[in-house]
Parts: sequence; structure tokens; C-alpha cells
Amino acid sequence: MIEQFPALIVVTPLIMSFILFVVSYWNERLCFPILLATLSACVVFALGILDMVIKHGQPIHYYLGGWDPPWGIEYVIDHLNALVLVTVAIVAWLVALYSKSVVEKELHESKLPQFYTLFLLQVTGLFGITATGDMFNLYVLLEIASFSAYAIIAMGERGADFAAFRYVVFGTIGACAYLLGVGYLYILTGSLNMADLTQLIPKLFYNKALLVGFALFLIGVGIKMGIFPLHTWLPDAYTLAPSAVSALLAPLFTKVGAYVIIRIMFTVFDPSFSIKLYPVMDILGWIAAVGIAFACIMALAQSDLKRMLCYLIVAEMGYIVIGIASANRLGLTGAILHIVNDMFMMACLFTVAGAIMYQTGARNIYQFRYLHRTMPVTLGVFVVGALSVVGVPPMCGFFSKWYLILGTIEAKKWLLLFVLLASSLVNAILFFRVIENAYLEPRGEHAFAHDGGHPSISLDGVPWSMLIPMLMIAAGIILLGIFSGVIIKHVIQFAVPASF
Amino acid sequence: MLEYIIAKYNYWIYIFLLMIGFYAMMAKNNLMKKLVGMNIFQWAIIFYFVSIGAKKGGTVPIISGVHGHHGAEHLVVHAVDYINPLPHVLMLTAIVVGLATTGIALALLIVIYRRYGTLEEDEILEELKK
Amino acid sequence: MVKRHEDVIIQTVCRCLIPYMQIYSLYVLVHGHGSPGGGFQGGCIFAASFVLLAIVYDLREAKRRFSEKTNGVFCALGVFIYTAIGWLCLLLGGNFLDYGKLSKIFPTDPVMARYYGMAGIETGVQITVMAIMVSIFLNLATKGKHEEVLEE
Amino acid sequence: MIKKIVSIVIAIFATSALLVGLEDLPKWADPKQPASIHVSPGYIEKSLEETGVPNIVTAVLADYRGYDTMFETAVIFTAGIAVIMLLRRSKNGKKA
Repeated sequence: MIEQFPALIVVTPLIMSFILFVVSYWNERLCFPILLATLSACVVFALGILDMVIKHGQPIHYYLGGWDPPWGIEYVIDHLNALVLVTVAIVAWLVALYSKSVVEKELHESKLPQFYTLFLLQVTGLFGITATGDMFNLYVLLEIASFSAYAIIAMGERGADFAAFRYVVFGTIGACAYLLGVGYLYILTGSLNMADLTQLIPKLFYNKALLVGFALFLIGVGIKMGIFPLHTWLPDAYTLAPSAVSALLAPLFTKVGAYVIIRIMFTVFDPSFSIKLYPVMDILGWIAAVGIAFACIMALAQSDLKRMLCYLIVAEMGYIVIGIASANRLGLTGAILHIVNDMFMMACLFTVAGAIMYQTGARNIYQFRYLHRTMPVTLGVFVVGALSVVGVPPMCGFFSKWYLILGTIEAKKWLLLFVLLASSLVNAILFFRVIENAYLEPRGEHAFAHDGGHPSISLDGVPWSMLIPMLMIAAGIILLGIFSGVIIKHVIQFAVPASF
Repeated sequence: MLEYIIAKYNYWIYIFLLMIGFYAMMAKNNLMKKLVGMNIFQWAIIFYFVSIGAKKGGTVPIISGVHGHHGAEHLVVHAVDYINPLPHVLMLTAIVVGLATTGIALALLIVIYRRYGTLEEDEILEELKK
Repeated sequence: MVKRHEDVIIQTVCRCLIPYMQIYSLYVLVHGHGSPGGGFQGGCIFAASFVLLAIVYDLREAKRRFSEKTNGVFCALGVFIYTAIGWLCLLLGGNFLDYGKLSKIFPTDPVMARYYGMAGIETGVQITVMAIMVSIFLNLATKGKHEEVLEE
Repeated sequence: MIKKIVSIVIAIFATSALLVGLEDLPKWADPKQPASIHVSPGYIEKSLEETGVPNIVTAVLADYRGYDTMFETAVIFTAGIAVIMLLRRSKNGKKA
């Protein structure tokens, strides 16, 4: 049975989404248990796959329909996929647990079954994108993930529908650019299989159409993951979406896009294509540097916590691109580790933002006064996430940033090094602003005047079903930091292409 | 130069269509027109893919005169006689994806119109600032 | 668009036309193996018959024959059939969607098992496409209000 | 107005970028282009004996690449659910 896991992890949420939708006509209360059970199964499958990959030490190939690769569709799971699969599965499970109370508050009761169905389809799409070894299959799964995202984003507050429409327009341009890139590769090689393309592409290195195809891939995936000049849809869509939705999409979708970029640049196209042949890495480095600077300035200008975090995503994507652009083993290790860490960090920050909105309705950071009295645990989780983003040692964010910095030093790209360090400082200012507002009492005011002398409530007024996943994510951040050496030794060092 | 255009006219047409759609998506103020542009954009790509499948001297990829594999043993099929079926398969999928995008976008437009009473982008932005 | 307009000629023509449309859609489905056609095309034609019913009579008439709940179940049922066939192949010891393994439970050889497996999934596609098309049409045409439109 | 000019500039830029690649693309309907000689002959020559379906497009759609088609159907399903979620209002007329 274990050799079927690569298919099962994608197909189980898919088939359960249909069952969930039909069951909801009879009993709506069964929806959430089905969702949670399915995602638990996915976590098991993902861990099984990771275990199998580590034991075998080489990629697992799974032929769908029993057809041999260039003709049929193939799933190829190597160390990189397996790591991303496990992280996506765990974060999705935690966010699902978290989402129950938030969604019940923010969405109309009659929309819940559809929401859970789309949640499962979204997760299906993310798993499929990660697992597949076929270019066109990736496109279809990207569209499944995007469609469910469009719909659930539009259910948010005022303005979310317009943001979702802009996301539809941008997302369609991105998906079409990707599809056109697939068309260019297909017309030049006649194949859609990634492993087959790896063999065929080096013969075409000086082909101009191949370069156009490569650029189209970068633009297409870049829009989906929100790299700097193509990010314009991102802040609005993720800010105005319901809290549970932004907690699901913001950590996962953009990072899976980053995974796709790494896959295309280093597996489908030979690494030497973008390092030696064309100055792709320099261009990407410049884009990332400008993007991080822009995103940091924009984040400083925001007083809305969620919108600030959205610009932070753009900056974090810039970090990953910096790791790719350093084009050496250390930098890429940092980039891959940052994909994993950032999923947890963003999940942490967005769940906290959702919890604060759930409890107090406040989204502006200047409304956070005295919050440490009423929601100490939530703010504690927030501090863990914030320290991790800034890069303070025991948290995981430090280690990926460390590798990114080492990578830029080895590549002698001093500008990127400067941007990394400067943006860490800006992050510190950003989060200090929030923490100051939440923790430190303004001079001349008496705190107890407002909450009427009530002692703080131990549960934060937030249901356990939200608090436990948040604590687990915070614990995950610290554990990932402690065990980052283990992850690098057993997984990531095999995920980096051998030619580095 | 003329040779260059005539022998590759399918690419010229697809690029032309693609840019019409792209311009409409970028520049038009009315969201419905953006949606129309989006459809043109998608169909340009579908056109491009279908044109890959063409093969001089080939016919539709349906093998005539047989049904089921019994009796297929003595039948020799030459690949040059039939056009390439794969782009057609891919485009069946892409058409469905395009249809789904249009459906969702239309639903969003109805929601937007219901809430703001207009489909002009600048008026919606004006409304949102209030 | 979905309100009632009494017109004997149109209603009679449609009453004659709709059964043939539905039979034709089934023809397109089953002949997908030997000629252009298949689940998507057939499903769209089948959905068109319901759309015609809703336009020519009214929404209530269409929903009397194809209620919202049935529609929702059909949406999921079709794609469930598709996925379930894949799971069946998996349980019979093959890879996912390896129709050849269906020959273990059906009295045919592996090649014809693939043939019938494809027929099965095309049927699933037809059901889903038909149900979803009807659902999208009804929701877009009435702005999601369904019967309430008739009362306005 | 500025938006239109910027759009035209971007469109012209994109057009020229796409035209750069035109040079190395194969001619239209060339029987020897890579797309026609690498994978597709396998489909054309073997699909009848391997699947028994004379319509090669159906054979590829439903069998060789049946997994794509499954997700394509799932895309339709997603769109249907999305439209229901966005538009359908509950009976008591409450905004949902």
C-alpha cells in the first residue's frame, strides 16, 4: 500500500471533497469532522512519503494509469517535494483546526459546506502542484487551487469581491503565461514530462524561443507567487479575505509557487541555463532587492496589521528569490529552508491577526492598546512569530536567513547581503511597533480605567480550537529552529541539485 | 521576409490576438470588457496550441473502419497520416478551464454590481474609498 | 429571462425538441470512442435542454423536474464516479486509473477493460458537466435568487 | 489616458519579446517539427491496440492522460461550487 501514497495524498482530499459536499445536504455538522479526518490522513501520507524518500535516497516514480512516462503522467517525489508536501500537510491541518470558529463567525451558516469543500479542493491543488512531474498536469492543478482561492477570497469583507476580481484577472494572465510557456517547450521538444524535458532541453540551449518560454514561466509563476513587480493583486486579496482564508492561502499558495520556480529553474531547465548562459540570476537578484526594499517601505506605511503582513509576504518571497539568485549550495539551502519556515511563520502571524480580529474586532495596530491584558497567550504566539521573522536565534527564521546570508557572501553579491541585513532591521522596527502598542502602556494613562479592573482572562476569550493550533504553530517554529540542522542533513542537502 | 510571415502565419495571428486581449485587460475601465479581453487572451493561447497539432498531409486523428481492438492486428497505422492528437487533448482541458474562469468571473461581476451598482473600475474604487 | 411567457408555438416546438436533444447528447457520449464527442460535449447538450426548458417555460417548471438538491448531488456524483473508478483500479492492485486491472472483475481482456473504463469515466464527466452547467446558468440568470425572481 | 499609453507600451514590448522567439519556432504544419515526432507518434500508432479506441483524442484524453481529465472535471466542479457559494442566497432572503 505504501507505494500508492504519492497518488493517495492527492486523490484522498479530492474524493472526500465530493463526499463532503453531498453529506452536507443531510447533515452540516459532519462537514468539519470529515475535513479534519481527511487532512489527518494526508499528514500520515505525507510523512510516509518523506520516510520512504529518505530511506530510498532517490526519487520515487509513480506512473498514473500504469503508462510509461513520456506518454502517461508521472509523479516524481524527491527530497524537495517530500519536504514541501509534509509542511503543506501539517500547516493545512493546523489551519483547518483553527478555521472552524473563525469561519462560523465570519461566514453565513449556509456557506460553510461550500467553504469546506473548496478548502479541500484548495489543498488537493497544492498537493498536486507539489507532487506532479508533468508540466501540463501542474497547470490544471494550479487552476484548481486558484479557482478555490478566488471564491473563498471573495467571501471576505467589503471590497473583497473587487479584490477577488482583480485576482481573477491577474491569476488568469499568470496561468495563461504558464500555459504558453508549456506550449513553447512542447513545440520545441515534443514532450511534457519534466524528467524527459531535462534530457531534451540542453540540446536547445541557444534557441531563442526557449528563452521566451523560460521568461513566460517566470512571469506566470511569478504572478501566482507574488514576486515584486507582479504582486499588485496580493495585498488587497489577502487583506480583505476572511481570516481563515488568509491564514490558509498566505502561507501555502505563495510558497508552493516558490517551489514551482525552483523546480522549473533547476530541474526542468538545467541549472547552467540560468547561471552561465543568460544573466537570469543577476536580474532576479536585482528584482528581489528592489522588491524587498519596496515591500519593507510599504509595510512600514501600513497601520492595518493584516495589510502589513501581506507586504511582509512580498518581502519574504524576495528572500527566497535571493536564495535562488545566489546560485550556490548555501543560498539554495537557505531558500528551501525558508520555504518551509515561512509557511509556519506566516501561518503563525496570520492566525494571530485572525484571532485578534475574532476577539476584539481590531485590525488597526493602534487599537491594540492593553491587548496583553486580555489576550496574553495570543500575543505570546505573535511575539514568537515576530522574533522568527526578524531572525532571532532559537526561532527557525534565523537559520534560513543565516544560510541566505552565507549564500550571498559566497556568491559575492554584496548588494543582496546589504538588502537582507537592512530588511531584518526594518522587520524589527515593524514588529516592535506592533508589540509596543500591544504591551507598553502609554504614558499618563491608567490601564485599569479601560477594562474596569477585571483580571485578565486566561483563555484570551478565544476558543480552544483556535488557541491550540496557534500554540502548536508557535511550538513548530521553535522546533523547526532547533532541528533545522537535522532537516538540512537528512533532507535539504539532497534536494539541492548535484551540480552545485 | 514574406516567406517568414507566410510560413509562420499562425504565430502572427496568435500574438496579435494575445495582445488585443492583453490590452483590453490592462486598459479597459469596464470590468465586463476586461472579462471579454481575458477570454480573447485565453483563446489566443488555445489557437496557438491547436496550430501546433497541424501536420501537412495529415487527417483527423480518428482511425476509421475499426471498433474495438479485434481486427486491429492487421491494421498498420502510420503516424504521418494523422495529425498530432496531444494539443487537442490539452486544449479540451484548457477550454474547460477557460469556461470555469468565465463562470467565476461572471458570478463575481454580479456580486460587484449588486453591491456597488456599477461595473466601472474607477467608480468602484471611488465607492470603496468612502 | 426565466419568467414565463405564454406562447403555444414555442412551447410545443420545445416539448418536441427537448427529448431529442437529450437522446442526441447520449449519442454524442457513447460515440465519443469512434467519432468526435464525449462527456463534455454530451454534457453541454444535455444541460442545454434544461436551459431551454427554463427559458421557454419558467424556472419553476425546470426546477420541478430537476430540483436544486438533485442537481447538487449530481454535481458531485459524476466526478465521484470518475474518481471511484480510479480507486477501484487502485484496490484491484494496479496504479490509480489503470483501467486494465478492471478485467479482474469484468469478463473482458485488459484492452477492452480500458475501453469500458473510458466509457465509465466519460459517463461521469457527462453527469458532472450537465449538472454544473445547469447550476451555473440558474445562478447567473437569477442572480442566485432562483424562485424569488418569479415573484418580483 | 495614462493607463492606456502604459498598456500600449507594455503590449508593444511584449509583442516584440514574443517576436524574438518566432525565428526559432518551426514552420506551420511542418511534419518534421519536434512536437510531431517525439511523443505523439506513440499515441497514434499504439492507441488502437493498447486501448481499443479508434478515436485517438479520446484515448489520450481518457486513458493516457486520464489523470488530467479527472482534474479538469474537478475544475468544473470547483467552478460550480464557487458560483453557488458566491451567488446563492438562502430562502429567507438574508444576505449570505
